[in-house]
Amino acid sequence: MDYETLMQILGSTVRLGTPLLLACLAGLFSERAGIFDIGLEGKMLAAAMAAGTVAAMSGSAWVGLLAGIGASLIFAMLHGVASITFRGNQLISGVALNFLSSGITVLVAQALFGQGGRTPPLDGAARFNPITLPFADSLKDVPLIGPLYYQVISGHSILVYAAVAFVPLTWWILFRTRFGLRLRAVGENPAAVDTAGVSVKGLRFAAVAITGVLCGVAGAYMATALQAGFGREMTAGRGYIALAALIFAKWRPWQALGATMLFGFFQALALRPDVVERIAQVKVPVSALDALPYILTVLVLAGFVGKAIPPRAGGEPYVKER
Amino acid sequence: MEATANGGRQATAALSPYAIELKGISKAFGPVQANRDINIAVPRGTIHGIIGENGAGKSTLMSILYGFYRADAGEIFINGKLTPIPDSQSAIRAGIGMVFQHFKLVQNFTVLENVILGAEDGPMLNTSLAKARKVLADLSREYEMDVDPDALIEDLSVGHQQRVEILKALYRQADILILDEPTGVLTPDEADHLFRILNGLKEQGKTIILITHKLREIMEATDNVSVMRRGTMVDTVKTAESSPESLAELMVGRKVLLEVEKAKATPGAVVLAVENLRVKDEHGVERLKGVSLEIRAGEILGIAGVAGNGQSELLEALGGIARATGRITLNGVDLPLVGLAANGLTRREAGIAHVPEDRQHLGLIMDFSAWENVAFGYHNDPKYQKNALFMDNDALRADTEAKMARYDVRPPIPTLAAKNFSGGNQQKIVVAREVEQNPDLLLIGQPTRGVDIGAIEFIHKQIVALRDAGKAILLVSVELDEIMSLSDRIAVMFDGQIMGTADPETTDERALGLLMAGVGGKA
Amino acid sequence: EPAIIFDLGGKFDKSFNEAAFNGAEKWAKETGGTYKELEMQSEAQREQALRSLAEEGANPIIMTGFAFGDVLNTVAPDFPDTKFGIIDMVVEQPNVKSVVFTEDQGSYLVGMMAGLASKTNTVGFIGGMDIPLIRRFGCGYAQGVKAVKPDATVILNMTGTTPAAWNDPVKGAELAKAQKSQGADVIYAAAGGTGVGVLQTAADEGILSIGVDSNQNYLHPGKVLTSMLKRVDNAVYEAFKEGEDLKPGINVMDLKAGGVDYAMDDNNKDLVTPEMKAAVDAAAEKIKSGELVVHDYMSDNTCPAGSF
Amino acid sequence: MNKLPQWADVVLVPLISLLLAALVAAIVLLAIGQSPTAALAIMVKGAFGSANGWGYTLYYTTSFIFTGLSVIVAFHAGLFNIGGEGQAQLGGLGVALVCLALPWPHWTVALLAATLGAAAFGAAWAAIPAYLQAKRGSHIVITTIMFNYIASALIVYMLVDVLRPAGQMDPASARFPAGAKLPALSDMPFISEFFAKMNADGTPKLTKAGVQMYSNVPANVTLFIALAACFVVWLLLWRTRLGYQIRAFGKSEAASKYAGINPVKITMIVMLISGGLAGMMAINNVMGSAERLLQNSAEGAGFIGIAVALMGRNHPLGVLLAALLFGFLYQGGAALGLNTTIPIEMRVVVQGLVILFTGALDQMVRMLLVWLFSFGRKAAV
Ligand SMILES: Nc1ncnc2c1ncn2[C@@H]1O[C@H](COP(=O)(O)OP(=O)(O)OP(=O)(O)O)[C@@H](O)[C@H]1O
Ligand SMILES: Nc1ncnc2c1ncn2[C@@H]1O[C@H](COP(=O)(O)OP(=O)(O)OP(=O)(O)O)[C@@H](O)[C@H]1O
Ligand SMILES: [Mg+2]
Ligand SMILES: [Mg+2]
Repeated sequence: MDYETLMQILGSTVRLGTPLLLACLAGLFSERAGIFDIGLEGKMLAAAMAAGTVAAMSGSAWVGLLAGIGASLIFAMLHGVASITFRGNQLISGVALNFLSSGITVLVAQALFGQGGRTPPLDGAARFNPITLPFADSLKDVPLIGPLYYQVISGHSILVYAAVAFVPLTWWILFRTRFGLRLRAVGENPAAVDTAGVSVKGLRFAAVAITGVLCGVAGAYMATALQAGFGREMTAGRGYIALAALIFAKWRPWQALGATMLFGFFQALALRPDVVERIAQVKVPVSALDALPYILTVLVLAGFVGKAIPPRAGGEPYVKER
Repeated sequence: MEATANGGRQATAALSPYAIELKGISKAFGPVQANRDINIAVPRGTIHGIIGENGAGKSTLMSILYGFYRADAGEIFINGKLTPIPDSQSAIRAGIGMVFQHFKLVQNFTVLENVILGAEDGPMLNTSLAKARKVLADLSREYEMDVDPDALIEDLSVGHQQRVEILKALYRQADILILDEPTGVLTPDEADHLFRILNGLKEQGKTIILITHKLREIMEATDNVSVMRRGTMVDTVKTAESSPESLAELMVGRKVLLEVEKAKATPGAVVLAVENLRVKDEHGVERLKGVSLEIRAGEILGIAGVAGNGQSELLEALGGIARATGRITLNGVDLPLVGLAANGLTRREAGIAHVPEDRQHLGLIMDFSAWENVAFGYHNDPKYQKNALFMDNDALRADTEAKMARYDVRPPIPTLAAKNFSGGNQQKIVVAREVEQNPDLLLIGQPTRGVDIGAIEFIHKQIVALRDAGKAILLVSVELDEIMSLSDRIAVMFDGQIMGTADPETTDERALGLLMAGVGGKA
Repeated sequence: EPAIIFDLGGKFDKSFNEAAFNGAEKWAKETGGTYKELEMQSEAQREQALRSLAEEGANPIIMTGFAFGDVLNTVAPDFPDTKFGIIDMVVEQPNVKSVVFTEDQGSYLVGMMAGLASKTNTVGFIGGMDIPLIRRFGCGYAQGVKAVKPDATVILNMTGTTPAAWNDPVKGAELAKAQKSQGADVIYAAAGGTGVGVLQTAADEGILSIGVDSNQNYLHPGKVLTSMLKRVDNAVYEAFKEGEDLKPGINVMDLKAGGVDYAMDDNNKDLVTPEMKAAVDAAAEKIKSGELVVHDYMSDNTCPAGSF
Repeated sequence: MNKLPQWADVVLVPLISLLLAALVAAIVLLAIGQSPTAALAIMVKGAFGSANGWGYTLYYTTSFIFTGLSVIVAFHAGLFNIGGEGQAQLGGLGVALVCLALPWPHWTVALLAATLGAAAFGAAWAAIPAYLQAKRGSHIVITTIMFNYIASALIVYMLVDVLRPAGQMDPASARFPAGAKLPALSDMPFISEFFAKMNADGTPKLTKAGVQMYSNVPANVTLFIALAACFVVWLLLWRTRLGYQIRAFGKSEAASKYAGINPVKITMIVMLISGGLAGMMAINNVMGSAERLLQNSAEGAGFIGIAVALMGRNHPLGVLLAALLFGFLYQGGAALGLNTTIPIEMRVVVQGLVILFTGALDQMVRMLLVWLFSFGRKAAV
């Protein structure tokens, strides 16, 4: 693979890895607080629909972003009510909300626009357009660094840069703040938090809400930056890949960046079977590339690539009285 | 803020001689009335003991005081002032600290992080941590409780974990400290250290509530003692004016027969021989460090020891639950210790019955009906099979009815789910299942935990009868009285090893206590 | 009452299915009639959709896309009194009309235009699902490019191997970016809904694109060079008009019959110079007269002008 | 917390959950400007209003029985198998390989072989997550989700690169030989009368040759296999030693260890049965209806199995009823898509709501009932 192609693929990696990263960080907050969330997919989808719809109607990507966050928050709170307030099964709640989202997004978009569950194409200010960083154009032809800066680092929408900035922010919140300490504690031993005089439900709801916000950004990115509008099932399993990345990253923020970019790289490669074929010298079925992130995750789960120990109280509703 | 809170407390201090008064506290968990109209007053600056049988409602009462549970009815007065305690935050604010029976620590946090959790000084951690480090150093020095502030909880011994819990309470400037069965997990030495600490705290004017089952500790450490029975408060007396006998009587509601009536044992051939048995837990830590013992036919071997010194692992290894190395022979035949062949089923087939320590967790499927539980572990037994494919549920139900009648299980309804029987009756179901199997060797752990006196006598009789029928019995219990009165021979375990053996006729609790603490005996 | 079934891309794919939808709408508007419609959600539904419509008495039933071929073969005999029409596929049943287009010819024309408009001497093609039918588009296009610029590079990419390839704008966008980085400055998208992403990206990146099936020039005015028209709308319109008397048999819609063409309108008039137009029109005449024969990929599964 | 009487827990809780789901669905319909009652009427008519509708309703029911049973068998062992979809797809591959292998002499032989193939492939696909759960503690929910995706990639590969006949454009296998054609309900003696085509005047419709015509419905003999499977699963769980061990293991892993129940063995066996049942669904859709292997042949039935199992309270009889309910929802939903502007996705919404209310908010429903019951009690006092 020549350098230029590599840079091009890395550029794609960043674009495709961003929704995974946002969703992965979203999941990180929830799961660190002891609430398993396989509903990342549904939240992203709902956010994508809301963002696409509102951006189309208002003409502003920012308003769309807010709407996306709002929609995702509603789903997050439903998950919270089911799994925190009513101590329901978190996995089942997640599965249910994914279905609900998958159906209701199409219903709403169809009712509003009548375009087969799609929102109208967005352009101009209704989209988050690529930003060219300073000197990108002038440095473009500098060997090595030029293409890297121009193709991989510059030229993404603001949400991409925001997503990357969320990584250190997440780390800082988790490991350097009071909130982070309590959040991690509630995922490990809620009784310790409870007896320390802190509300378990409050913490968990806060975590779930953050998950909602981040999934909202992820979904809005899908509809208003990566693509120009919402289409049915447009998240296409990214929520599950993000979940896989979360496990791969062992619930840690920096590792989450690495894992999501790795999976983004696989997705970028899957777009370029020609390149893969040139490198591998054999015809690699595209489906093999598509399946790679999932296979990798299974290997991680199996402990072949290091053991992933989830937060100890994860998935269990906190019950004081039987 | 803390300063004013303290000031407030001091101001009211003059008004009431009582640090705590509970009036009319009631609490039900579903059908179980754990506390019923409880009244208690604890004078400031004293150590107040609370005793009662398992399930009497002690922990529940204290959890209510600490805001962990909410009472269904009743009032709490702190220093004479009506103080509603809807949550632990309120309790902490009222100056109450609690060390739970089951510690509430985050295992993969450091000591320091556990100490500040919920009592941070601001939204940023580093300031809180720096301050806590200093305060902790002072506290450790003052009370001789050295712990490494940067150690992870999961790397600490239970004794140290308990210190962290006490430090947590002190860090929150608790004036009232509740300890729920703090010595159950400690060696006598560690327990002595704890009592020195508690006395130091008392001298500083703090009030301490101590829940324990050990009458000796009550007599030695407390000023007053309250006795609970079946969810009610029976009485509160001055320790100096009471005796262990009178307390025991209050606890169970009638005179207690501490002796079991049994004839002298006539041991026969060796039934069980264990050589150099070793067991590692899932973290790779050796919990059983080379145990060797023998039990003969017609003999009860009692294993004494502080909980957590390898007794559970010994039972599990013998019962086929835990993997082990070494050698176990039953009636001269080697039993498999590892691999698929080592399991509860093959052990039962070999003639070992097992009443586990924790009946709800291991011995029963709580959602299964009684008759399904009677087949538990014996589901392959030919007498419960209709043919090669199907189980004979009718035979099983009939068998259950018979067992229930013989063991006076109440209510005698085979289709009732196990969870709907009281603790004592659950235990009777397990004992009936295992004893009626007429095994060569009976492993029995904590046979009377949470069981009322009547049932205790019945279960003890069954054990002795089995012995008299020429079977071997391995008894594990944390109740020294039970060990002393049932066993024909006593082995004491400490730190995964047998420290020594004793004859119940000639030994006393003091000698056993030394062995249990790892002092003397074989090293 | 006639009925139409749209394939997986959905009737608003701005391309193939939308062309069919427009044809149906045109018929409805002109005659004031009503029609039933269905959109496919999954492969496995095709048979139920066909049968349901036939059971309900719809006649004729038109379906867009080769993927219906197999089920139509089994369903058509069960409803001898119902007429069926299928686009892009030949189904030999007494009550089925098959409509196929000579996409190679139309693609040849837009390929010429791409060759003439390219400044980098490199042009791209992004197909949807990798099947002979789409290779036919790509091959015709490559021949057209080479006809005007024999030394030009034609990059041929496919989106995928399953019907999902018809509706994957993200992948379309990434492929377009990749082709641009390889130097392409005109990209022809023959990929249904995926093409929307291709055209969007081309517009974002400041290069030209070529639409397909419907006239897609309006999507990004001044940035879409032209569109290869495949008059699916006419085919549907005609079929609806014939109604229950739909004539069974094979109907080849070629350049001569107006089945394929390229699009000129206000949106692209500044992009296409009169010389370009003249050259393309001349070639079109030659094709119609048979003087110029465009190689059809599907005739022998090879392409003289490029490799996939 | 007060306890509910058993009958309320078994009957009332799912019913109320269902009602709540229906209520929310109605609100959704109102919100998008549609009439819930009209929609319901169309669904009922579409699913039960004609022989053809019944043909599809029962066809879906058959599939859902298999996937629902698959979920409950695993549930009883405390395992949440979300991999039914992938296992059903693999089952389809098994069916296709078997059916295409030989020119089968008679459908009964083909059915037997294909059933084995379907079960074996479905079981094999469940075996890997099962092994990883049992031996390495990998969470089965996540691994089975991953295996769903891997399955669909594998099927695409098989269809595109291996099974697709030369010259065919769509990714699908060749048609199965005639000998592998299962009789549809409309081909069976007695039952077929129900599916006879009628003229508008009520007389039977005849072909030109004067032969009576029948609707060709997808519901087929597999329905009877599904019914038998319900009974067999019931026997297995509540009458056999293995079932006893499965349920004990599911209730308490620690206790079953005490009883000598091998967790690895039970996990493996249960997941093999569960995967096998999910795989067997393929004889209904792939062999019985499509008669060739298509992409995404399971059409989400694997996921519906979760809803069916929750709705059916983990009991085979409940599964049967819930599968019929979902069969109605699915065929009714298709009718909605055909006759109204309500998108077919409505049925996914309902599916999500049913899972939400019966599976995750059951506690809420129970609390609601306890509250209602407390009124009755007070009134009685
Ligand atoms: N969280 C709970 N949910 C339901 N029932 C409970 C709960 N906690 C305690 N109980 C029940 O309440 C009763 C009193 O229990 P509690 O733990 O207060 O007893 P205790 O006196 O502390 O006993 P022990 O000496 O065994 O610690 C018991 O019957 C117990 O089963
Ligand atoms: N989870 C439960 N569900 C229903 N009934 C229960 C439950 N737990 C206990 N009970 C019932 O409540 C009553 C009291 O139970 P509890 O365990 O407190 O008995 P107990 O007084 O400690 O008796 P024992 O001395 O035999 O242990 C019993 O009759 C039992 O049947
Ligand atoms: Mg207690
Ligand atoms: Mg009890």
